[in-house]
Amino acid sequence: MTDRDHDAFRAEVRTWMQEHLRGEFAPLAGCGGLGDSRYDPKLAKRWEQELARGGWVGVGWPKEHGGRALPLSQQVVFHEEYVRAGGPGRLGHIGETLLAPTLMAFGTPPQQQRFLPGILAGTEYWAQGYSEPNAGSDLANVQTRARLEGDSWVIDGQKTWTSWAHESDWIFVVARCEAGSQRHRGLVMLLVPLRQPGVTIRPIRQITGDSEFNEVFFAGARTEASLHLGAPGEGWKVAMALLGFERGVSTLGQQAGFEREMECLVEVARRNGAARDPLMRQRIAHAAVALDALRCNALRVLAQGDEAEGAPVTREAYIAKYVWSNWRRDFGRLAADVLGAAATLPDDDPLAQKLRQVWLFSRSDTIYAGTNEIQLNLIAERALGMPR
Amino acid sequence: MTDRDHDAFRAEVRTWMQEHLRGEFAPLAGCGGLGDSRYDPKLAKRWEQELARGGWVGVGWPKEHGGRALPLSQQVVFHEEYVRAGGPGRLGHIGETLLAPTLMAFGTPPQQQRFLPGILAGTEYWAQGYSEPNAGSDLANVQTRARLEGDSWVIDGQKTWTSWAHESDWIFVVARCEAGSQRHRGLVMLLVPLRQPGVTIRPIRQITGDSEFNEVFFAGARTEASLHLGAPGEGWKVAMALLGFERGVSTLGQQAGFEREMECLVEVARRNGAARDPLMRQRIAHAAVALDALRCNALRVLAQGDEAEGAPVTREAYIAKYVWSNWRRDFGRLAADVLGAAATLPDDDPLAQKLRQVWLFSRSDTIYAGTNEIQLNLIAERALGMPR
Amino acid sequence: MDLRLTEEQRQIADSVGELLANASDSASMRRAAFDHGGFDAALWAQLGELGVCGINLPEAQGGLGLGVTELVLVAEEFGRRLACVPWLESAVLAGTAIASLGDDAVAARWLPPLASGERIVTLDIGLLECAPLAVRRSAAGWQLDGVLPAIPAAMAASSLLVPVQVDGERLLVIVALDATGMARRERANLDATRPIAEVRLTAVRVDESACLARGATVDRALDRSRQLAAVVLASEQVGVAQQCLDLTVAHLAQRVQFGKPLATFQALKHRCAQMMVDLELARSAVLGAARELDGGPDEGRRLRLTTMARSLADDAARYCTQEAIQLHGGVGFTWEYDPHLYFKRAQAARSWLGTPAEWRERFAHALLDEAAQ
Amino acid sequence: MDLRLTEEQRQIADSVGELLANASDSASMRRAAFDHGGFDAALWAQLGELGVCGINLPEAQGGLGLGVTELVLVAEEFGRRLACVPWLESAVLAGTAIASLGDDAVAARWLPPLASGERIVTLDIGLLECAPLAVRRSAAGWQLDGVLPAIPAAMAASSLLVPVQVDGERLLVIVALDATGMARRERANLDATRPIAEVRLTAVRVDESACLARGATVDRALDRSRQLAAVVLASEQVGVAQQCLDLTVAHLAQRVQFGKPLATFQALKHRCAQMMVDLELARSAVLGAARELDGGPDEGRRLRLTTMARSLADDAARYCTQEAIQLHGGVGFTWEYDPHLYFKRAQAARSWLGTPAEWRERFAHALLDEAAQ
Repeated sequence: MTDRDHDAFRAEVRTWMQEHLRGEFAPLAGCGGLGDSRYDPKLAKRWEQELARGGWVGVGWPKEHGGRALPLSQQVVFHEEYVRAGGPGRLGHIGETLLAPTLMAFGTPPQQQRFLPGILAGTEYWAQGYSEPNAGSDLANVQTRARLEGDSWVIDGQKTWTSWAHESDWIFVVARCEAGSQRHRGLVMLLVPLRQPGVTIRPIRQITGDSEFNEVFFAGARTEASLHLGAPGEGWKVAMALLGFERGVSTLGQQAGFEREMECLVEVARRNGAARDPLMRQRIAHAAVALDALRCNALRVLAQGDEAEGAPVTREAYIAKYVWSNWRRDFGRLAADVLGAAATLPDDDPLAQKLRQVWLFSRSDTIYAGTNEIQLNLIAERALGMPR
Repeated sequence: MTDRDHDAFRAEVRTWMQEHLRGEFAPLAGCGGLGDSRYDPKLAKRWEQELARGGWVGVGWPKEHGGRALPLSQQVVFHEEYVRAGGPGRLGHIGETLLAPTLMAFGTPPQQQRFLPGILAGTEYWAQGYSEPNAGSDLANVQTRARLEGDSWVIDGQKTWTSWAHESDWIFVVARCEAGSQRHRGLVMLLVPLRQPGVTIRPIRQITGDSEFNEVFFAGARTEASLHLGAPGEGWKVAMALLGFERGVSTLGQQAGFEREMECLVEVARRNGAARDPLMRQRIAHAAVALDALRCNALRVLAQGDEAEGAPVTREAYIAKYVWSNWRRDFGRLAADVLGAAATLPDDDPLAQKLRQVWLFSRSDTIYAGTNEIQLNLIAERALGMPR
Repeated sequence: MDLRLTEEQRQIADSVGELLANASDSASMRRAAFDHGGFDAALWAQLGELGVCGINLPEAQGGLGLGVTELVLVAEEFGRRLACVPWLESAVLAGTAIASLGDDAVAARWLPPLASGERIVTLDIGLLECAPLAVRRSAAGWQLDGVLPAIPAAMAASSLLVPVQVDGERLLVIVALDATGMARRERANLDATRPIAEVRLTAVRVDESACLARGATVDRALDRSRQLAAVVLASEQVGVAQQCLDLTVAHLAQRVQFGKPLATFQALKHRCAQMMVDLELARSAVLGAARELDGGPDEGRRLRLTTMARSLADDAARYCTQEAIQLHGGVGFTWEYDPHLYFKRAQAARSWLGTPAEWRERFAHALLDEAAQ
Repeated sequence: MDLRLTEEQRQIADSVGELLANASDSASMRRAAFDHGGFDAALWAQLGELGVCGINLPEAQGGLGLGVTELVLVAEEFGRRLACVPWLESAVLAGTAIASLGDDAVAARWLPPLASGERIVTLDIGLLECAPLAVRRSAAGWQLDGVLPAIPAAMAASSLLVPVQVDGERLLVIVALDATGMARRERANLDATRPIAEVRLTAVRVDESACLARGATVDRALDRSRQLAAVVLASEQVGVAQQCLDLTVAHLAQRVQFGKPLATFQALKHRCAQMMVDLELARSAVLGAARELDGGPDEGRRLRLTTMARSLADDAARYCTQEAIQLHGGVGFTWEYDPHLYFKRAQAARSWLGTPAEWRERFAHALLDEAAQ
C-alpha cells in the first residue's frame, strides 16, 4: 500500500464525510461522545446506520463477516479522517471493536450469524459488564453469579462503570458459573439482553455532573442457555482476549479528537491572552509536541500490528494507555489554567465549555480501563520482567 | 526567652565569629564541609579547638557535662549566626551531636568522663559505623561481628559510607555479638579506636571525583571490653536512639548554608543573564520560597522540641529529611540549568564552582542517612499509620 | 522566630474545627452548596457568635483583636470542610480593607456589624476582566453604571465595596446590594462551595457618606487586604490538601483488592506519603508566614512571605486533590464521593488574589532585577 | 506515516550496537574518556570502515546516502554506550553543514575524507558566549584573531568550520586546527565522554580556497545542520535513558534488602515503569520525527518535529538519569558505577544545539503568535 493509494482513500473518506455529516446530522459534528453533554444518543444511532450504509462499519472485519478487510494502515486513515471531519464519538464502538472480534474468535457460527449483522448495520448496541464494586483493578474478583436453569442462564449480581448501558440492547457479562470457584477459574462470558425485567440500570453521576457510566443490577436476569461465548468455565480466557482487542486502531481516531481539543485550547489561549504568558507558552508547546509523540507511539504500535498477528505485546504497546491518559489529564489541567477563573465559571463560549469538560472528564481517563497503577504494574512485570 | 534576649545573643555570636574567623582561619570561611573540595580538615580541627576555647562546642549540653545548657531557641540562633558569618562545616559534628547525647543517655560515668572532654575540646574526632555493603536501607542486616576475647572485643567486618573516617580518632560500630542472632537482636554498640592495625580505611570515590566517604574494614580490630555503649545484645536500641539525635538543631545551620548557596545562584543568574529568562525566574523564585518553607518547617520541629522531651515524633519532623534533601537535589539541577553549558565546563569563577559542587554532591543527599524510599516508608507507616 | 502556638490559639482552632466537623460535614456542606446557593446561614450565625467573623479586627469594633496566626488556623478548618460561608470575603477581605483605611469613624460605623456577622460585606477581587464602572457626579454624590461580572458571595452579602475612578481620583465606596438599580444574578459555578454572582449597576446613586476613602489610601488598603487574604487562602488550601489525604488514607485502608487492603501496597503508600510531605511543608510555610506577618514586616518581606505561602499551598492542594481522585479509583470521579469538590475548589482558588505564578514573578522581580534593589 | 523499519535499517542499528557493546563497554569507554582525552581512535577507525561516518552523506562523496532514520537508530547506540568518538560533531554536524551548501566542488573536496572517517571536522556550536573572531582582509584571503572558548572534539579533529563576518558578509571558512597561529587547549570537562577545547587563533591566515560559502547559504546550511543534529542528539538521549533503565533494573534484581530483591518492591517497580514510559514515548517521538524528516517537510513542520524529539528525549534523559542514581542507592553516586556518567552527559546535552525550552519557545511563536501565521 503506497502513500499514493492512501491519499486517494483519504480523499474518499473526506468526501463521504462532507456529504453525509450535514443536515439532520449537523448537530453531531465535533461531539466527543462519552463526557460530551451535547451528544444526542438517539441521533448518534441514526448516524451509525448512515455510516453502515456507507460501508464504514467493520472496515477492518474480514469479508466473510461482511467487513471490508482493509489493511491496518487504511483503517488508520479512516479513523483519522473521520475525526478530522468532525465525526462524533462512536456509539457502536463496543460492539464493533470489542465484541465483534471476540465473537469471530470464540463465537459459534449461529452466534456470529445472529449478532454480527446487527452490529454491522448499526441496529444493535452493546455494553460491557466487567467491573464490579469489589472488582475494580482486581478484575478477577468476580461475584456476579450465573446458573443454568432449564434452557436459560439465570444471572444475579452487579456490574459497574458500564458506559451507555441505557442506550444499549445487549451486554456481555463475566459471571461465576461454578459455585465456590476462585478468581480466574469457573467463569463464563454471557451475552445478555438488557431490556428485561431482571435488569436494572442506574446511572452513576460523575465529576462532570453528568452520568456517562452506569451500574447494572442483575436480579434473576435471563439469557438463552446457548449464549455463552467460549466454554463455561473458560470465561476468563475470553474476557482477556476481548480486552486485548481494545488496544486497537481506533486510538488514532481518539488521537485526532485530542488534536481538536488542542486546537481549541490554542484558540482560547490566543483570545484570552494566556498565549502571551511565557510559562503558558512552554506548557502549551510541550503539550502540543507530546500529543504528536502519542501519535508517533500509536503508529509504532500499528507498524508492529501490520506485520505479525499474535506477536508478543511490544514496549510501545504497553505504554499506550498510560501515556495517552496521563497526557490528557495534564492537558485538562493546562486547559483549566488557560481558562483561569473561567475554568469554574461557565459562560456561553463553546470552546471554553469543551475545555471545561475535558478538564473534568479527563480525571477518569487515568482510572478506567486499567488505572495508572495497574498499567505501571503491567509495565514493570511484563515489559521489564520485574518479579511480582 | 524574649526576642530582645535573642538579639543580644545573636550579636555576641556575630562578634565572636568576626573576631575569630580570620587570620589563619580565613581560608575556611564559607567552606561547606562534606563535598567541598576547598575544605582543609587539618585547619578545620584547629578551628574546632578555637570554637571550643570560645565556649561554642556543646552549647546545648547540660552543665554537668561541661556544656552551656542553652535553650533550644538560643542554640538555633547560634547555628544560624555561625553559618551566616561564614562558619565552615563542623568536623566535630558527629561527636558533638550524635555520639555525645548517646553517651549521656547510655554511657557509664567512666565512659562519659573519658570521651566527653575530648569532644568538648575539639581534640578527639568520631566517625560512625552503621551502613554495610549489604545493609544500606536495611540497617538491621548487620554482618560485622564482635566477640569478647579476654579483656577485648575483637571485631571483623566492614562498614561503609563513613564520612571523615581518615580524619577521625574513634568510630562507633554496630556489630553482631551473639552468633546466629537475627536482625535487631544480638547487636552491640562498640566504641573502637580507628588508628590500629586491624582497621583499614579505603576512600570511596564519588560522583564529584572527590572522596567524601570511606569504607572501613575491620580484621581482628580490638577495643577494650568495657567500651560497649548500653548492654551487649541491646545495640539496636542504642543505635536507634543515636539516629534520633540526628534530627536536631543543627539543621538550622544547614539551612543557613543552603541560603548561602541560594545567594550564590542568584548572583550567577544575574551575571550570566539567566535571571532574565521568565522560566528561570519562576524556578528561582520557587526554590527561594521553598527554602524559606524548609526553615519554617525546621522551626516547627524545634518549637515542639522545646516543649516536650520524649514526645512522639511530629509530622513536621517526619518530613524534615525528605524535604531538605529533595529541595537540595532540585536546587542542584536548577543550578546546573542556570550555569548552562558552564555546568560541565569548570572555569575560574568560585561561585560557579560552588554551584557545580552542589549540583553533583546533592545527588547523595536523597540517598544517605535514609534514602527517599525509606523516608516515604516511614512517613506512610509511622506518620500516616498505614499497614506494612 | 518561635512557631509554638499558644493555648488560646489552639483553642480557637479546635473550637472552629469542632463546630465545622459537625455543622459542615459532607452532607451539610453539600446541602448548603447545592440546595442553598452555597450559603449556610445557620452556620454563619454560629460563627458570628463565636467571634470568628472579626478575628483580626480591633476589639474596639467588636473584633477579637487577634493576629494572622489565628486567621490561618481557622482558615485551615474552613478549607478542610469547604464550609459554605463568606468568611474569606467578608471577615478577611472586606474587614481588613476597611480596618486598613485607618479612619476611626469609618471603622466605627462599618466594622461592628461585620465583625459580629450581622452584615456581610463583599468586594470585587477582579476574577474576570471587565470594563471599569462608569461614574458620574450627581448632586448628593455619584451615579454608577456598569457590570461586575464575578463578585464572590454577592447573593449572601448585603454590601459591596467598590473602588471607582472619578476625575482622576480613586474612591472606595460601599453600596447596598439591594439598593435601587442593583441587580444580582447567581452564576453557574463548578465550585459550588464558593458562590459567585454577576452584579449589574444601573444608575445606582451613592451618597458622599458612602465614600469610605479617597486617593492612595484606597489601593493601599485593598492591597493590604488582598495580600493578607492570599495567605489566609493558602491556609484554606492546606486544609483542602489535608482532607484529601485523610479521605484517601481512610479509603485505602478499607478497600480490598487482590486479597489485601490497598493501604498495604507500597506504591500507594509512597503517594500518600508524598501528599503528606507536600501538605506539611505547606502548613509550615503558612504558619511561618503568619507568625512573621504578625510582627509587621516591611513590604519586601511581606511579598516574599505571601509568595511562599501561596506557592507551597498551591503545590500541595494541586497534588493532593489530584491524587485523592486517582487513589480512590473508580469512585474517585463520582459525584457521590467528595474528592471532586476539593479538586474543583483547589482549581478555583488558583485564580483568586493573584495566581501563584504571578506572585512568584513579582517576588522574582524583587529578588533578581537590579532596578528593584 | 509508516513507522516500520526496513531490514537494512535494523541491520545497521544492530551492527553498530554490537560493535559498541564490545568496543565501548563501560571499561573501554572509561579508558577512552579518562586516559585518552575522550577519544577512542581505534573505535573511530572501525566506525569509519563500517561507513558510519557518512550515513546521510551522498554516495557520490563516499557516504551511504541513507536518511535520518538510520542516523537516529545509530545515534541511540552511541548514547547508550557514551562512545568516545566525535560522530555527532564530524559525521552529523560538519558533514550535514557541508553537504547542505549545495556546492558540488566543495562537497567533492571535503566530504570523502570526512565520510570515511579519515578526517575529523568540527565546528563552533556556540556553547559559551564569546566575542566574534576579528577578521582582516589579507593578500591571499583573510587573517583571523580571537578565542573560541568551547569547541567540541577540537583535540581529535583536524579541521574547524567557522562562520565569520567580513564587511557585512557571512563567510564559512575551514581552518586546519594545526595551522600556524592555532592553539588548542583541552578544557576540564565533567562530561568526559564529550571533550571540549578552547581554540585560540592568532593571526591565522585563511586562503580564498578555504572559504566554502558566502552569504545566506552559510546560515541556511548551518541551521539545517544544527536542526538535524538536534534530532540526532535527542536519539542519543534516548540511548542514555535506555541504558540507565537497564542498569537500574539489573541492579534492583540482584540487590537484596529486607530479605528480598529490591525488584519486588512495588514503589521501585513503578519508578522503573515510569522510566520506561518516558523513554519509549521519547523513542517514538524520535523515530516519528526522523521518518517524517526523511520526507523533506517544510520549515514549520521541521521546527515542530525537532521540538518534539528534543523535548521528549530531554524529559526522558533527565528523569531516567536521576532515577538511575537514586535507585542504585549508595553506590549510585560513586565514581565506580556508571549512572553518574550518564547523568553528566544528559545535563551537558541540554545546552547543545538549543535547549529544549528554547525550541519550545520558537515553536510556541509559530503556534500561538498572530504575526507568525
